[in-house]
Amino acid sequence: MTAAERAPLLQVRDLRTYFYTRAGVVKAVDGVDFAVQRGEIVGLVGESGSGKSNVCLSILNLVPKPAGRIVSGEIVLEGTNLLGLSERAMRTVRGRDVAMILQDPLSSLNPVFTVGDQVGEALRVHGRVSGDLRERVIGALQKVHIPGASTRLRDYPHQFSGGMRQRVMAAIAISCAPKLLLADEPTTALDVTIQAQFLQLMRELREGDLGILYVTHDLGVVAQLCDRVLVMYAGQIVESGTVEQVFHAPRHPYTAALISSVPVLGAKRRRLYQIEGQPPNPLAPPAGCRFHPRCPQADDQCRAAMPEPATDGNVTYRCWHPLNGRLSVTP
Amino acid sequence: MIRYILQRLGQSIITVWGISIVVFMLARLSGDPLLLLVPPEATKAEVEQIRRAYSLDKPLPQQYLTYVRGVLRGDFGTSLRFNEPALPLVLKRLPASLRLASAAMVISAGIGITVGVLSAARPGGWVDRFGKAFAMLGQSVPVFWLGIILILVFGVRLRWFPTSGSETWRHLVLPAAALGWYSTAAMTRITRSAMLDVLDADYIRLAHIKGLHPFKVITKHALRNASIPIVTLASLQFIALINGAVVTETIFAWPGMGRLMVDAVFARDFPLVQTAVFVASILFVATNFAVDLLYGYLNPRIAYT
Amino acid sequence: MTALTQPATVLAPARRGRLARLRNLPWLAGSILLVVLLLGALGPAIAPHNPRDADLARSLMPPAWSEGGSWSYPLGTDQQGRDILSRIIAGARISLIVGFMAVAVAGGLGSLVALLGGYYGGWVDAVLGRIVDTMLSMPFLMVAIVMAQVLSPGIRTIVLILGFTYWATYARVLRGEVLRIKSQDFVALARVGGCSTLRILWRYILPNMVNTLIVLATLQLGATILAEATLSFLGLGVPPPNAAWGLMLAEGRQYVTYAWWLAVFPGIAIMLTVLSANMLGDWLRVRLDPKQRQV
Amino acid sequence: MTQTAITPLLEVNQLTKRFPLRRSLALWREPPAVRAVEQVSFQINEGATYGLVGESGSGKSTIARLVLLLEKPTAGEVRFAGESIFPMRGRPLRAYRSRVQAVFQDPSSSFSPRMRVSEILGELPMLHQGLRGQARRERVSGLLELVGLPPAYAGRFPHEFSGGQRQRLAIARAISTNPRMLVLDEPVSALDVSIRAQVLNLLADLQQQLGLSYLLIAHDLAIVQQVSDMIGVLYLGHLVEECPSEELTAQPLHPYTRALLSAVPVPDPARRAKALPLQGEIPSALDPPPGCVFHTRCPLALPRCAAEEPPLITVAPHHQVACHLVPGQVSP
Repeated sequence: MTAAERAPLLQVRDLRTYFYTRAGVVKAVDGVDFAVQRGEIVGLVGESGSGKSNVCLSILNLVPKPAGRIVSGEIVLEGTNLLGLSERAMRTVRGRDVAMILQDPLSSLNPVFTVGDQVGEALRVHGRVSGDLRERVIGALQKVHIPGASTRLRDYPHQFSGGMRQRVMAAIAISCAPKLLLADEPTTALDVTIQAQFLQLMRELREGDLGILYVTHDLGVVAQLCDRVLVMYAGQIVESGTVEQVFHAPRHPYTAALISSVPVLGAKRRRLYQIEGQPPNPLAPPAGCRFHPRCPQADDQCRAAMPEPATDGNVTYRCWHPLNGRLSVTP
Repeated sequence: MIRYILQRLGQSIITVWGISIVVFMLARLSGDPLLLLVPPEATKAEVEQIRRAYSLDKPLPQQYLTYVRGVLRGDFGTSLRFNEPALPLVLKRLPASLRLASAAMVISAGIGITVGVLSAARPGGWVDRFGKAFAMLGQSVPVFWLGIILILVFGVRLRWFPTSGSETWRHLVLPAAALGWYSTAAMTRITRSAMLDVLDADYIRLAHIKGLHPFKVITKHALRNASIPIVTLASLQFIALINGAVVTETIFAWPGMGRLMVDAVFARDFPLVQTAVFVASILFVATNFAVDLLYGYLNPRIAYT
Repeated sequence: MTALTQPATVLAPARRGRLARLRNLPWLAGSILLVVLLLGALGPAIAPHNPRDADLARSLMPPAWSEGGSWSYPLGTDQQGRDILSRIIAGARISLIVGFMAVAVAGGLGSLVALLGGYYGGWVDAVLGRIVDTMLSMPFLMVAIVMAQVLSPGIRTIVLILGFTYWATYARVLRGEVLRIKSQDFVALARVGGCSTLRILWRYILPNMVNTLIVLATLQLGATILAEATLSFLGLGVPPPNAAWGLMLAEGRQYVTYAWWLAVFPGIAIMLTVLSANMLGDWLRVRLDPKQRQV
Repeated sequence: MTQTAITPLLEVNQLTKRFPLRRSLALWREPPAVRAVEQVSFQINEGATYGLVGESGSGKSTIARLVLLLEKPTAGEVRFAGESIFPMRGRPLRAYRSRVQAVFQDPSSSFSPRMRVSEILGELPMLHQGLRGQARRERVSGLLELVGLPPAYAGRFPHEFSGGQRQRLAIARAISTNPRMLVLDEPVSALDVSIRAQVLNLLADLQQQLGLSYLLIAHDLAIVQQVSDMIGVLYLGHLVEECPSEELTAQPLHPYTRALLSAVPVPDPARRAKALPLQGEIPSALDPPPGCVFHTRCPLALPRCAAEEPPLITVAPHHQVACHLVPGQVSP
């Protein structure tokens, strides 16, 4: 393997995305480091307001302006720092090298254009039409298993069901054969059996070299789909590692608490472990470790400073008092 | 689609029926509608004769039936002033009014949509701020006052344009400007807010994610969607223009339906007034119907159900 | 995840207190409206002259700063020698009375129709909806003209006419609002809790549509004052010798080529009043209606 | 909970709800209707929790709205403590309104934004128990404490609370009439993962303290199973299987129940789904398939399934299933 091949597909270093609002500065993404390899599905879990969607938008440099701004960091895609590109050069990256699937398939497709037009749009923009555009569009629709693709491309989005619309979104995303796919809660709006079908589709899509960053709040989806997982809390990644490591032996109390608080199908009925308190106010996050007000084992050290990332085998965590590898939280 | 058209057509017909009731009742608001139908100098015998001719001695529902029967035959009554059937008199003046209103519409849609789109593309930018001030002012200036000022400045002082008559396009400039002023302001606001609504949508974000040029995002994805509310509200503006024509035509001596009506009001020629109101209302309903059809074309969610 | 795209509105702590609410108040517009209100209320007490006091000897005097003007008639005199400033002050009262009362009539009727149609739905709504559509499909100015001709002239007539021609606008906008409120869970929960229909309308629907009503009424105040001026201008509004602004304009129109002040000052009065009402309405819309619907 | 109570608190019998669409221009044809609920029957015992699960279009929320008298049924009846609820008027209706309350999914639309907490929580005690003045204020404080919110919050507006706190407030309002049963329609699905457990535990505590019965409606099988005593599985308006909570994962019988179970993503990478997911989409409730409604997606469907609607049969105590292949041919 050459060095270039061993280097990750995407390397994000010290990313900080802030929102400057009248009420104050919201540090939506505050010093985030991670990598995505080729052919790997990385899960990014967190609750609402944890900043996970803004990580995706930052990668595409589409943070809502003028309030939002990427303050610092590097986003390196195959050796190119995307943050150093001009807006014009960035536009050629969007849709061609990096694609994204949004959460709500209902509102993400333009209601007045046909599905064929919308799937073909990125191909046209990026001049990737070798041969017949129509054939390429049908090919993309077939790849995401839309039945009767050759006739359905003349239909409008409202003529598709929710699950099919999300497949159309996937077809748009893969139409230009991107290297990296960002999926922002793509199954949250779908029914369970339709979600299972979509997850299957995701597994098929990564068969090639495609790297996927899969954003979700659903731990079950992460466990079923992803190779590695990043756990985000209040704008920071508090724990990351292989799915097996993180789920079976979480080191950070937040990860452990989150896993214990989710009811598991088929498990004995029990009182659920509950994380006390509320997610922090993004305008005024707590000092020190941001989880300390809700953490059962917080002490003065936790209140004083945020620990630096520590690596232990396949897991990296940011905690002064990491759990010792057993899934347990002592209140 | 056919179902949608038939549905809209049915609604329009009901509306026209409702209008006939209102117009019919208007004449009876004062108590004795006969006083509106006869010339002041009529003799008692003439009065009674007209009373019978209009069935005004019958109960109200029957009077209404008589009236509707006449309307369906195209008989809207006889103008007292011209002693001619009222409908042809009104229809003869209609083209001039339509010409004026259309000219004003072209002005207001052209300027309003352009400024509105530019404002929405950069909210808070200088186009937006200027457009906002202009829209604010435009909706606050009375048409008749603006007309007088235009006559004073461009007609009397500068002598650039004639101030009355309708022979050439130069005659059209001042009245169309006065009339279109208010609608331009309204169109600017409508376009701006429709565009801002649309620009917030997820599919706009997706278009950016695909790597489209921002100009293309606005012209293709946003404007096409915003056109749906814009068209609906533009039809209301067309209606407002026909309304405003009453005043504008009076000031600029424009030989349209509005001026005919105002003149008829002062001549106490009630049948003519009534007919003008009815014709204008039908024009409104027809405009709305046409816009509904256009809406069905613009919005595939309607076209395919 | 929409929460983070607009953190300012979603996450900002609730601003409390009355003072904070006045932030960004359009002070100029507010002051103009206040001045017009004061003029209307005090009227004769502060006017330099009796607005009906005619004297042909001093007719068509120009404003004080022009040649031949006098500071005892700051804005000049009209064709009958009446003081224009005093007449504008007197006109303020007419405009305001007509404006506020017509808005009250139209707003009241429109709200009632919206509540009934929107809440009950079914055939009640269908019938009311068709009536509203019919009203909105008629050239309101023409209808107003016809009514003005048929009914005896006067302020009460004008109020009735404008109330009658404008209520449908309120009904349509507010009906949508009632439907939006009605579909919220809290109304279903109130029914589950056993609240009566009257209680739901009064305690749940009405308070939540008041903001929209206020915004609409403020914006319509300007439109109503304009309509009154238009009717008066056409000679169908407040009868002479009253000093309505529209009437003054109509009377001054024939002298406009050599005595511009007759038509220009009442026009400015109308424009400033309507402009400040519109600006205030616009500010209220931003302040009270988070989605800034086009009303 | 015991299954031996003599009269169930709530009895749903052959409940059917169709929403007719607007009549088409072809007047001679019967207007199409959305078949939201078709002949559903189940019972809830005093102090027990009955969970209804299903995907979109299953009719689960319609059942909740029917029980809450927010919709009128097309056919069937619902009995509460032995009395039929749909014909109720006047005093019995008021009594029913105070004894059955609800918590809905979206805590942001559950309160009038113009009412303070004291009005939100004080209104129903005033209407139903005539509490006023000091007594009412004390009741409001008591309710806030019961759901774990500081009584000092009584003067606040709903928008000043977080999502989880608002859902506590919604629960406080629901119990303010001293009800015997709560209808919980997706009570935690709008909440953050870390808050869900708080609310579910609170509901469990209140059930113990106040002896409440719950009708829980949710799409999340794991949550329903965690909280319920009995579970009913709905598909396209039909109850396809009903069983005690423990048997749902241990002995699922209906092919849809099994598919649903295997589609739920389990938060454990060691238990990755092996079976391929269920194919196809949920058919439209406007035009449901004939015979067994599930046959279009069923991996085991026989010709008979497309022709004949399977009846709900009892296969074990408290375990019913509607499938032609049960008992017998469905092999685990």
